[in-house]
Amino acid sequence: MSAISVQNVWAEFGDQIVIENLNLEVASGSFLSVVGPSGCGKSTFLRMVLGQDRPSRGTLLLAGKPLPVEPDADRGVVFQRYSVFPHLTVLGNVLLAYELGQSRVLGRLFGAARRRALEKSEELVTAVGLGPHRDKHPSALSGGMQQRLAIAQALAKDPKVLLLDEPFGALDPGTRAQMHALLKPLWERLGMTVIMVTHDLKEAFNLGTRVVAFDKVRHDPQAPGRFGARVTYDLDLTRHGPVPVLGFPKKHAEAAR
Amino acid sequence: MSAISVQNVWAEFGDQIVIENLNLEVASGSFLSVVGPSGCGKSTFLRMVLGQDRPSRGTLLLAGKPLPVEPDADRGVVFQRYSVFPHLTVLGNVLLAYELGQSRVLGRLFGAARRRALEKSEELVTAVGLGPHRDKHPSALSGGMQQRLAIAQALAKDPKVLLLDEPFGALDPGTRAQMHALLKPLWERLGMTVIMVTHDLKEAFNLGTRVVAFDKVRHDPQAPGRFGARVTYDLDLTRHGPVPVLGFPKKHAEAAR
Amino acid sequence: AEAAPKKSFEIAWTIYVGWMPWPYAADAGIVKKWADKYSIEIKVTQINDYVESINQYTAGKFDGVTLTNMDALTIPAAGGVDTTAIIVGDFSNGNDGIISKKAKSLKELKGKSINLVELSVSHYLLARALEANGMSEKDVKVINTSDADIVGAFKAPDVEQVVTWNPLLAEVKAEPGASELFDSSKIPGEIIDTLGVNTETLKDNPDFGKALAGIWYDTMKAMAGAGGKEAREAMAKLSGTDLAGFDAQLAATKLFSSSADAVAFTESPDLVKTMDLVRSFSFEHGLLGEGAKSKDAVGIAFAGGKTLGDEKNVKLRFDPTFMKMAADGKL
Amino acid sequence: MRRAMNVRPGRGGRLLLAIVPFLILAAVYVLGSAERRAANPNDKLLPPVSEMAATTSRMAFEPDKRTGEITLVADTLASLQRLALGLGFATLAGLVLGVALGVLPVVGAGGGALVAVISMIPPMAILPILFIIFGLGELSKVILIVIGVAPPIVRDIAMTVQSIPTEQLVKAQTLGASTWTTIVRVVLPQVLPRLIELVRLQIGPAFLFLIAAEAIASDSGLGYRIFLVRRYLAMDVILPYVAWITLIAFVLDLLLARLARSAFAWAYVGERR
Amino acid sequence: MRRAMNVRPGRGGRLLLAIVPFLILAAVYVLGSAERRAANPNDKLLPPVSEMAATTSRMAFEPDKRTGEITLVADTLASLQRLALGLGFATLAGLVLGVALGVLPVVGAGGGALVAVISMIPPMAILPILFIIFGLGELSKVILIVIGVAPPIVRDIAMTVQSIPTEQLVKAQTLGASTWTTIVRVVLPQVLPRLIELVRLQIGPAFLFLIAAEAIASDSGLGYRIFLVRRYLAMDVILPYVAWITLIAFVLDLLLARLARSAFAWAYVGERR
Ligand SMILES: Nc1ncnc2c1ncn2[C@@H]1O[C@H](COP(=O)(O)OP(=O)(O)OP(=O)(O)O)[C@@H](O)[C@H]1O
Ligand SMILES: Nc1ncnc2c1ncn2[C@@H]1O[C@H](COP(=O)(O)OP(=O)(O)OP(=O)(O)O)[C@@H](O)[C@H]1O
Ligand SMILES: [Mg+2]
Ligand SMILES: [Mg+2]
Repeated sequence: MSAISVQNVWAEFGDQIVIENLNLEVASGSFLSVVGPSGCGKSTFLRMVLGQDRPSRGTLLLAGKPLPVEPDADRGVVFQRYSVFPHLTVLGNVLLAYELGQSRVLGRLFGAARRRALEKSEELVTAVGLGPHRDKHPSALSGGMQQRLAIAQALAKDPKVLLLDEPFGALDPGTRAQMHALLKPLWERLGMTVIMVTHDLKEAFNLGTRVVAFDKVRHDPQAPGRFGARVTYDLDLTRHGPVPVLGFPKKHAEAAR
Repeated sequence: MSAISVQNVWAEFGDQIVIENLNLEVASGSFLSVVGPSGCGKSTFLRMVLGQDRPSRGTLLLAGKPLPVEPDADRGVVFQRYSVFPHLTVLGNVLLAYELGQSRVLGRLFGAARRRALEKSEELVTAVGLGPHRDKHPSALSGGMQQRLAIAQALAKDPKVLLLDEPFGALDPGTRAQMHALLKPLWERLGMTVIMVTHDLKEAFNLGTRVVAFDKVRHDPQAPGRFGARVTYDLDLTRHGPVPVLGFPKKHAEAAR
Repeated sequence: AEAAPKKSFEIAWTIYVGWMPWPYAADAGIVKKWADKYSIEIKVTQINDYVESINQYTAGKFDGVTLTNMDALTIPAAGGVDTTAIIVGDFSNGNDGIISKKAKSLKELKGKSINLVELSVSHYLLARALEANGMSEKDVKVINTSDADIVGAFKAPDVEQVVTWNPLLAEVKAEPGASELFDSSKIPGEIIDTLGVNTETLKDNPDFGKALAGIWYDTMKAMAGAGGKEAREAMAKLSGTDLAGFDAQLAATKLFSSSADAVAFTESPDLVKTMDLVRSFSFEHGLLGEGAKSKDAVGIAFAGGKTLGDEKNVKLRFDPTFMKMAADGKL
Repeated sequence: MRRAMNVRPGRGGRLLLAIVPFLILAAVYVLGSAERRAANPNDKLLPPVSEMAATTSRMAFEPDKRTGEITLVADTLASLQRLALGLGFATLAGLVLGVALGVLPVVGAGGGALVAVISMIPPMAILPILFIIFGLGELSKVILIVIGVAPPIVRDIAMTVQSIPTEQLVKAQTLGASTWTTIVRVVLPQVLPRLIELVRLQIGPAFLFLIAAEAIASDSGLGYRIFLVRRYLAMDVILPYVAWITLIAFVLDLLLARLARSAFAWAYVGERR
Repeated sequence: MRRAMNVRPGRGGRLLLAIVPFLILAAVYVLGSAERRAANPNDKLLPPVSEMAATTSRMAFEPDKRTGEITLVADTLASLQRLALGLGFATLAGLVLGVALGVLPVVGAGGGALVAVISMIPPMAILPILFIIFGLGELSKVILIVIGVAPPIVRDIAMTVQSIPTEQLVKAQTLGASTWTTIVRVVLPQVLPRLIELVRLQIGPAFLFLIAAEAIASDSGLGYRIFLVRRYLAMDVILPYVAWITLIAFVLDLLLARLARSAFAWAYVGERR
């Protein structure tokens, strides 16, 4: 079970209130898409679920227990930037995911274990379309290719909870579709709970079983930091039958803003 | 006049051929959208037009004359990353665009000139929706807000040619629409020639008067760098009457790939 | 060879018991008195680092400097700067010594390492001491140690013997268990402290020489006379010690308080012998420079026209003229 | 159990943690001193704290009989003046040359190797030459500091300039900047925080060179005093002087760090702690 | 006219530009030397090149009469050994402590201030204490280098660690890394290029401390020789030795730069020139 429960959570940076009294129950195995305007605190929310930031007030529960206060292998993540390791090749980045988990002393695998991990890594690298680039370092990749690598890396751990911060924001539509096709069956097969922040409503509806929108309900033009974001819209897509794939009803999109 | 002519242009990095014998005539005042898969050389092409990179072979002409071999105020640019100045506030970043052009000694304006520039800067900052953040430094902005700032900064110079490298890739749809609404009339009013690289086909068709797709025509799986990209698809949207705004015929999208 | 008469002169001094009269003379107005008498100006400048003061003199930044006979030969003279020792102030008579923590005689030093300022008079003293005991430098290991650190070095467990001079010698001797194996009183008159002056400057400005001699022997009088204690106390303070310490150092120094004694010492044939020993040592250690083919390379002139070495290249002169004037009251 | 890397002490804990190592060091000294004194009541090497305090108060509060000046104050002022001049010139030279090397490829090609070679010359070894060229006055001391401290600043500033993303330099040019205005408005402001950091890093070496210069030719200054009394191993003077120098250097460092963080807040937003 | 910042000399041009400043310096020396010699044929201060060449060849090829060793070779070997030991230990200590300070907030809080204070102590001033603890032999020379060179490495490595994006450390944890494996697989490899850079930057200071240590107590070594012959102003020995030290340092620097670029190519992709 990996249900996430967010109870009266606030995020404050000094005077600035970013998230205001957030309440959210995320069912185990669901795929939650989070949308909302730029700067409204979506990434901040994700960091709190990850255990990287602590909420200034409120409680976060994972399967009924307080969420571990530091990141662990149960919660995978893909950040907007900086989430691949610049000193490793494409293959090395994915391989590292296996090595870190299995080798507690050197963080390296040898012999048969290494070969097995290497095989799995190569599979993943090919799956995200980086096969021909497997021996390049991230700095030689375009931004989009770097994000694909980060996704492959996170998936390698089969995490219970997967947190994605605009993971596909920099990908072109073809690759994006590939990534969707890779992610969706994995999510279904592994029963991961996924929280994905995205700017693309189509994507949010396409992948998610539930879409929530964050936004400020109140706004003080003199003090922009005075009020924080809350959930302004919450749509359970499973109740409405199959999710539209090539487009979505316009009213949803408008309602979500 | 600001027509751009690309004649037999190649881009090579060592052994790797990125762009292969590119030929393209961009009419003055047109809005050219460039699409294509990740890593195919779109950014490389833009850098050559900008004067930052030189083609390894071939000629680039601006209004019939060889393109100045270094960047200048005639060609504005918004990069994917790093194109705002981290040491200046939001307002300072835009103000800098006026100061650099007008003050050759200190790069600073004073008195009435500064007040005028400040006014114009404030207008632009508000126009891109950064009004409440005008005194923040870029590091305190989310990725999307940084890109908006970069756009405001480039527009401040009213450049003849505007080069955009996935400028809206990180923006949420609402802001993206605002940016479109800002950019389009400006482009029309100023008669700029715009070249925009984007991953979003909808955006490409929505804004562009012409869409070209780059891709590798030949591919050697053993040596991915063996062949470079060419124009695989070229569509003049002005000939087809009004451009669809909310969607576009599916066959276009598929043909462009 | 500028013959234009100079009006202002600068001499450099470093802390050493035999040279403390110079700063005292400056502080007490003796320098001004004699400079005024010859209507010139004399500036007396302290330099912390002894070698640096000689280097500066050699480079022409000073007109005179306090230095030993050996350093006068090896630095300015070997460097082509013709230098005259116009005042022979004293010789070391116990002021330099070899101290050991363990050894009780020089013979025991065979195969041991010894910390000292290499190529200095300490080194010379060691060479002479070994020679006197039928040994040579090959029998010991010499480790170059900066004079500023010799006291600290002697406290280190792996340092067993040092060669040094006062006031450092006194510090080292005070260490529990330290014994003195040899000192300069056993080679009297070989380590001489002088004031060296640029010969050319002196030739063009004899008044400068006269003033210096006047200053020196006035100061000698002040040290010895009724107010002597006060003068010595001031010198002790200047050299960072107290009267007792300073007097102890003076006791190990044969200071020529009368100019007549100094003249006699300078004119004696023993000085020629001493300088022959010194130049042999210097040549063997390469101190006469790259071009020196033999110990004769640099000529040394003595009172009465005697010379050692190359007569065409006389660069060091022991000249009692001005000391004699003082003795004769002709200043 | 949280991972060690995630254990962040609170405010109080950090203060405590910062103080403890110093207390341990102090205790070790006091014990060592007592032991040596027990073995040799005249030991000069590790004087007890009381003796150092007496010496310090004499040097810091009583005017010297001969000069009438308070020794510690006179020494400190003399040294600080040299230090300020030396560090000041070195910083200026480092900034100007470093920016030129970093921004202008032609200068980089012409001066890069020269600066690299010069920065490898051990300044102490050419000290005699410096004294002869610049004399034994204040100038040669300041020059030694400049020679010792400027080359690393030059090289690092040049590297800092080269690490500014090309995008920014290109962007500045598209905004109409010339080389000069790019330097003034884009490069310089981004280099200044690093410059302050470099000056902080060079405070130690600057003191080193200052002391070396004062040891050889001077009549006042902290280094002069240390070397003067070092001949007699007067550790009751040396240790307080070393502590005083360390304190001065540390305070300078702290002030510069504060300055950097208040003047260039933008450059420190990313700091994790 | 292109902007100065965009003018990039070609390969040949860069070589030429790099050489010219050295030629100018050499010419200035030759002229100065000739002038002084004209005034005093025995001048020791600026010996002509021929004389330096003669001295150098004697020291580099003929065995010394007294010791039977080739002076320059013996000096170089002695110095290089001390330098290698000193720099080696300092680098190791710098890496271990720096990473600990940077990765572990508790260590950072406890050791940060201590290292900052220690790095401000002028090592020369505490030499007497080092002598007593470590003796006057090889050990104290190596220790002086370590004390002089390690603190800046520690501080810089700690800063480098802290500049690794938090995202990466978090990511490593989500991949199942412990603090230790994060250090081994994420932090260390990213810090190594900077470490090499730091060692390069510390070659100069290391030579400085080496020379200082050798000047104080030694019977061989490059610094020993320089300070020994300084006694009789033998610039014909000092200048070639300074040039030799500079050359050694420069070659070391170059080798390390090569090493870094070949071993950590990923870290240098962003370089513009
Ligand atoms: N460490 C911090 N200190 C101060 N303010 C911060 C910090 N982190 C985030 N903020 C502020 O919190 C707000 C929300 O930031 P966040 O990155 O969560 O937005 P976002 O919704 O992810 O935006 P985007 O869609 O553009 O990525 C921003 O206004 C930002 O200024
Ligand atoms: N300076 C360079 N050195 C070597 N290779 C380079 C360099 N710049 C770009 N490349 C290579 O050129 C190819 C194209 O890169 P470019 O950034 O132009 O792609 P892109 O089409 O903009 O991709 P994306 O849509 O992901 O931004 C990539 O494979 C990259 O590895
Ligand atoms: Mg975000
Ligand atoms: Mg691109």
